[in-house]
Amino acid sequence: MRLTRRTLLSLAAATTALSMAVPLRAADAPIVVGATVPTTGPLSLTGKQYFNTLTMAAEDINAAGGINGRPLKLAIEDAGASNSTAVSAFVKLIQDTKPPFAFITSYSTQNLAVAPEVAKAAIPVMYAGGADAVAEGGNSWMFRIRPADSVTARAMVQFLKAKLRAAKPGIVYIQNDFGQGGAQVAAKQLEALGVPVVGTEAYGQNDKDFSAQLLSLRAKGADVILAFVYPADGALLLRQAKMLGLKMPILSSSAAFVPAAMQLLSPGDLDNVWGVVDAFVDPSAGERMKDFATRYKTKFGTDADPYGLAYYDGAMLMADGMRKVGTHPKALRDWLAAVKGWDGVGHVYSFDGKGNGVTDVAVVKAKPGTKTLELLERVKLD
Amino acid sequence: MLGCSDLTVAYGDIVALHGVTLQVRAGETVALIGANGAGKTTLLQTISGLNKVRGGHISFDGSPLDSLSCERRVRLGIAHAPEGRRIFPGLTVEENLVLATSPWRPPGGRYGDEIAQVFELFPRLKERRRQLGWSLSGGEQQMLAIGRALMARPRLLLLDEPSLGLAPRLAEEVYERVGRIRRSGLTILVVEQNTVLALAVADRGYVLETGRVVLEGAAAELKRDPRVREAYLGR
Amino acid sequence: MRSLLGVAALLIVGLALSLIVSEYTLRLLNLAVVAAVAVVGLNFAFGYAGLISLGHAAFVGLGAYVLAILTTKLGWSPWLAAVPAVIGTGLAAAVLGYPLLRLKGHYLALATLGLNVSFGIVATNWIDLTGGTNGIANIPGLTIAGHELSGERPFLWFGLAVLAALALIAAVIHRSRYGRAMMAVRDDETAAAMTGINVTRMRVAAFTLSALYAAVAGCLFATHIHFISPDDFSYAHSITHLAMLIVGGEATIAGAILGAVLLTFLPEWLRVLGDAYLAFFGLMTLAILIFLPTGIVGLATRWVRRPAPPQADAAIGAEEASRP
Amino acid sequence: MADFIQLLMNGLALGSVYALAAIGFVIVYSATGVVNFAAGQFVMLGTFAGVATLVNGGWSLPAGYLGALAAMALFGALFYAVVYLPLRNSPAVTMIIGTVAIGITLQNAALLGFGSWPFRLVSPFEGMTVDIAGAVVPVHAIAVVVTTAVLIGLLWLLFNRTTLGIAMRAVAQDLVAARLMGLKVGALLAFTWILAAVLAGVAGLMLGPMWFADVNMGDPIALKAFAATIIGGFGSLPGAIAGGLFVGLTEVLGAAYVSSAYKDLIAFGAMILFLLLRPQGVFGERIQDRG
Amino acid sequence: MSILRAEGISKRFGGLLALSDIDIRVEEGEFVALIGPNGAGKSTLLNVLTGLTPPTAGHIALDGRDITHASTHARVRAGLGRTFQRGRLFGRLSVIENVMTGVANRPGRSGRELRELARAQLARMGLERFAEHAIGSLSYGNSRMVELTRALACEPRVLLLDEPAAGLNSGEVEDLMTRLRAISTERRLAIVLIEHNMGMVMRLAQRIVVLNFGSRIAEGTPAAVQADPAVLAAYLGEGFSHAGL
Repeated sequence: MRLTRRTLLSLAAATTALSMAVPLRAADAPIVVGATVPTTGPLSLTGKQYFNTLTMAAEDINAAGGINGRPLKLAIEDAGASNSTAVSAFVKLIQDTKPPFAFITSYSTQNLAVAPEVAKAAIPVMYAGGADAVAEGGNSWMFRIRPADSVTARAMVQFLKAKLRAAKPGIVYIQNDFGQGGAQVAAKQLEALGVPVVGTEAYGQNDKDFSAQLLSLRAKGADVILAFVYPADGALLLRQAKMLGLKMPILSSSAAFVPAAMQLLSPGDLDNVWGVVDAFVDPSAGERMKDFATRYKTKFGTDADPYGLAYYDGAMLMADGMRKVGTHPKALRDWLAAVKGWDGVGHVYSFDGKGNGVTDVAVVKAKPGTKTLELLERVKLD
Repeated sequence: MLGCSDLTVAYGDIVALHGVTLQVRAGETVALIGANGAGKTTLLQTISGLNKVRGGHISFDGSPLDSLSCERRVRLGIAHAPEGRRIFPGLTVEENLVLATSPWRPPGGRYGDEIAQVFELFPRLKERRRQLGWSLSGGEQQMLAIGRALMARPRLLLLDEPSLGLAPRLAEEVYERVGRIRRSGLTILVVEQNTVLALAVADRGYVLETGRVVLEGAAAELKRDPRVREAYLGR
Repeated sequence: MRSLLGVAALLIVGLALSLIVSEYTLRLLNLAVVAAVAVVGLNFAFGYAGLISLGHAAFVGLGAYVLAILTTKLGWSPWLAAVPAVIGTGLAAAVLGYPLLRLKGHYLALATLGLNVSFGIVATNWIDLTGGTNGIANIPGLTIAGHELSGERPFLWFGLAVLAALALIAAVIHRSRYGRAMMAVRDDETAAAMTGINVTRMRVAAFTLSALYAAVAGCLFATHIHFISPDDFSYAHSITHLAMLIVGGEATIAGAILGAVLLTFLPEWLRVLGDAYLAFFGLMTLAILIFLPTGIVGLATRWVRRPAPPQADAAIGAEEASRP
Repeated sequence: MADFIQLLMNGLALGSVYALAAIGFVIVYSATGVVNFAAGQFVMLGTFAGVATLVNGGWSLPAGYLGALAAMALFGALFYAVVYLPLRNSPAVTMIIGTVAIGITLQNAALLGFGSWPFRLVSPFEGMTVDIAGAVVPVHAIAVVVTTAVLIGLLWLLFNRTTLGIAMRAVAQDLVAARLMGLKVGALLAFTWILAAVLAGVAGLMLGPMWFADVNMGDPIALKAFAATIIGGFGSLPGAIAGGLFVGLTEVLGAAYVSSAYKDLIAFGAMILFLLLRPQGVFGERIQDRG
Repeated sequence: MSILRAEGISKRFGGLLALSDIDIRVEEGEFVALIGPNGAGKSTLLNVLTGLTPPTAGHIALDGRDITHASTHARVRAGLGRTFQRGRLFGRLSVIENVMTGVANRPGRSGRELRELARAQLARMGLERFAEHAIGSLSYGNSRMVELTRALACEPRVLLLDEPAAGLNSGEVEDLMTRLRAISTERRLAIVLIEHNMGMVMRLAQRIVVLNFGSRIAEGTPAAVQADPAVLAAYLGEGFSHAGL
């Protein structure tokens, strides 16, 4: 047989087609999607939430007929509390299941550590770490399904200036990637808006007493306090602020309003406290949200939080993409990158050039004398 | 009362006692003398159960001691004032003494008579009853060690070098008290390097040299025996 | 000669593995190799000189941070940056060592623990230099003759070569007068001084050597993961390094390497147990300590050699028990 | 001024908890020579014993407290048998790694049993505050300081006025002599572990309402307790108290007047300096070559 | 000139005067024994001489050089050697490696030279066949001899021996004595011996110094010391009044 250029080309095409067909396998074989979730260590507090919502999403997707008839299966590995464990978990996932898509954790340092492996694996991933640095890394496979920390910080600043009319804001932040990043952005923004911060105070992740930070801000004359917090310490900080008799309004980041933190608080602790949250899980905000919130509560016994919601939406978005363009990683990536105005339960998702999908946050406040949150406004940034 | 037969004790490869046999009869005071390194302390420690026996047996009141723990032996009435006194440095004199009553005293039980007797024997301890162990002088520590052993209501008192490191006058004072204890009828086995002092209080004596009994006899005879001196200062 | 054979065995086993195992196992092997470099270093301080250091991870971190800062902020090549990273860490260890190493036992352990915690606080808060808790990302990888060591496999080859070279150097030092002097200091400080060994200097030397190895491990870590942050070098990692040494069999280079491999893989193997895996990991480590007090290497040599003569008598044993 | 008093009170409450954790650690160290790296997990377990009885069990406060402390006593005995006895003749470093390993197990067992959500223990003084010179102080914080003081008093009585306590000190000072006194050394050592576990239980129950219960709370407490112990003097009870208060106060006052970001450097820096310049701490005996 | 000279050495531990104003001179090649009852201060004196314990007062000179404030290892390098009461070998080193730590003091020797020198030292003591043995496998007597060899490997000019015969059987003691005599004459080595085995002391020592309660109570030839009433009193308690006993 004489090899012509044409036969060579057709052979090559056939090989490519074959190789592309291999991962598809039989029409009813499950599509395995990976997820690294912290199920042990301190990060598991939030990790447990999206562990739950991811399994819930998989069930919902399968109940709705799967991905074009093929069931979805989740492979979940523990990302632990360290960067190294997170990377190992991700590499193990890729190794064991060769998924066309994966979810990684909501912790920026873990996201940053995993980023090179994502590029190597060449599959799209969704993450919920907030640090802007993750997106700045220029990794085109990574999609953020939560507002970036700078978005939250800018929204906080906007609200602070416009609604709380702060003239002398003070900042208290947790000493981790989230708190440091948020505090920096907020301080810079406030400076630009002509209301420079009067004081910036830090506390350690394991600190239990915030009286020094709070009193110091009061002493410096802060008329509003911006708090960048994690769940348990956020709740503790709000309680101590009330205990210390701080009268000025406090504008806190999302974590203090997740159910795990809310259950620690009394209604009085939320007096004069505003929250800028990623998404407001509000059963009264429409049928889809109500359905999600009530089903979560029935299934897992606790209230859902914005982190869980983000991954639920992410899974739905991913499923949508798979239905439309199949499971080829590159195709999926390109589809995701082009998503504009996809209407999820928590947000309307549109990915920018850096993979940021969410640019809106919600400002909430508890109804006086209760712990029931209500939506004050949505802040959308460009 | 106490019998050791053919006792062999070793620390790893080093054999410290080579088949030592000795008896202590009820009511008598026996001195175990010999130069440093002869194995005297090892023998006492073995009797009170701190060392494991490699060969031979120890009996007390006719029953074997070999399998009993140190605590059990104390409860049987063997009290040991150890080498170096081993006063609890951070406990007061009184606490040191009271502690020794725990083998026989029920919780909350009285120990007033015992402590009064010890204070009568060693008035200095009474003066210092609130002082911490480490702050005592060497002589006082020795008295406390003996007093402490007496608090255990012993039937056999083991004394390890009560004169060690004491100035002659103090050493004599200590031995004067040992003499008094002896006259009260208590059975005593005293290990001593200072032969003169030991043989002055003892009824009988054994001379130990490199882990073996080389000489035994009545105290009065041993005092005159030139071989005792040789065991110390060489031939 | 034996150490040459050992290193050859290490290379052969490593190379063989690198060709047959999966990417994930390759990554774990790389982590194990990096840990092994650190633990072979810790063996100088603890295994030879008996210094309980709970601050080893701080030196790993110091090396990693110097390299990361020089490469990302000043654009140095990682090869060039590794030089000040390693030398600087060694100097830091020597300077800290002189006052610290007067301490012994638990006191030294807690002082070095404090050092490690302090390192973390500084690395977390000196944001301008260290990037704070966000760490430093995009650390460039190593290139050899134009080839970047980007995959796990090439990195493993390189890591194995470094480990082999360092293990060989460690073996040479072990057998030199300095190795003997370090071990003499640990066995009996007074007797060591009485054979003319400068005890303080030997301690500082052992500590510094261990820090040099730690810094190399840090440089490998940074160029392998391309990202570092303070929690990669927390005191928990120092404890892990020590655990690797004990589990492997202290005072032997083979033990250091085996321990590093075992404790890197053990939690990963236990992942099959689901959520309970870390609870089991703790129990298994405890079990190893109780049932293999001399570590894996100790178990191996116990099969070969006759059992050690029983130590000490009851009285001495009891005395030691009273002041362990 | 009011702010200063406020900070002082908060620092004292924080310091009291550190002091209690440090005392449990010191008691174990001086009696057994073990540096218990699981000490923080002991406190965590104490809090969760309270969570089990009060929150999950719904017991009344007194019954819940008693139940939790009884569970801790049992745990202390178990720890003695399973960890201390098998490792008691091992080198210091093996003991360190062993207690760290068991600490990992305890933490993850608690995670399995209680989940990752923080819990809030109820305080007997829920919501009550008093005004001291303009400072608002929760009654619970005062109760913590008072309870710590009372416990320290009780410990002082135990160690100085009861034969049991004196025997425990004797065992810590000279094991051989203690055997020669006919003391039941094994039982006394077991009791030491039980006491340490119960004290950790008290610390855990007291800080539960202040800090929330969280399975990861152990290690940070242990670190501060170590610093407190060193600063106060290794093996000294008054030292543990002074050290605990020092660490608590510097944490709060340092954050207020020096730097909230670097405040922990003060405690750990002081710890290293004490080790170098005055290793016996404020109250401790001269350094003994332990380990 | 004396090779080792200590003058006015006092050592106070808290309230206890462990050594009071001790003078000791040792000449080159001389064999001196230091005896005294337990607790007399012999080991403390040895610790002061070797720099393990700083003296409260006094001066020490080795070969005319003041070493009062020198560190232990510097004294060893200057020519002071010592063995310990309880054998203190390095348990994790082999026999020859133990000896090599001693040989390694002299600078500028290669590893191979060290090994050869150590082997030669062992051969001289008849221990060559144990060279590669582990310390734990040695008999007690042999381990004491290895310790002596290690001390000699430091090439000392003065050797301090702390109870070298303790725990040895009579055959081993004889062997030790023979070797010590040979060492002292062959190497012109000054030896200070602390020993409770008086037979050995009397046969080996040219001069005996007797300590009691931290003071020097007698000094002289073996015969003179044996007859000294102060020595008899110290050892046997002779001269005690027996009042009340």
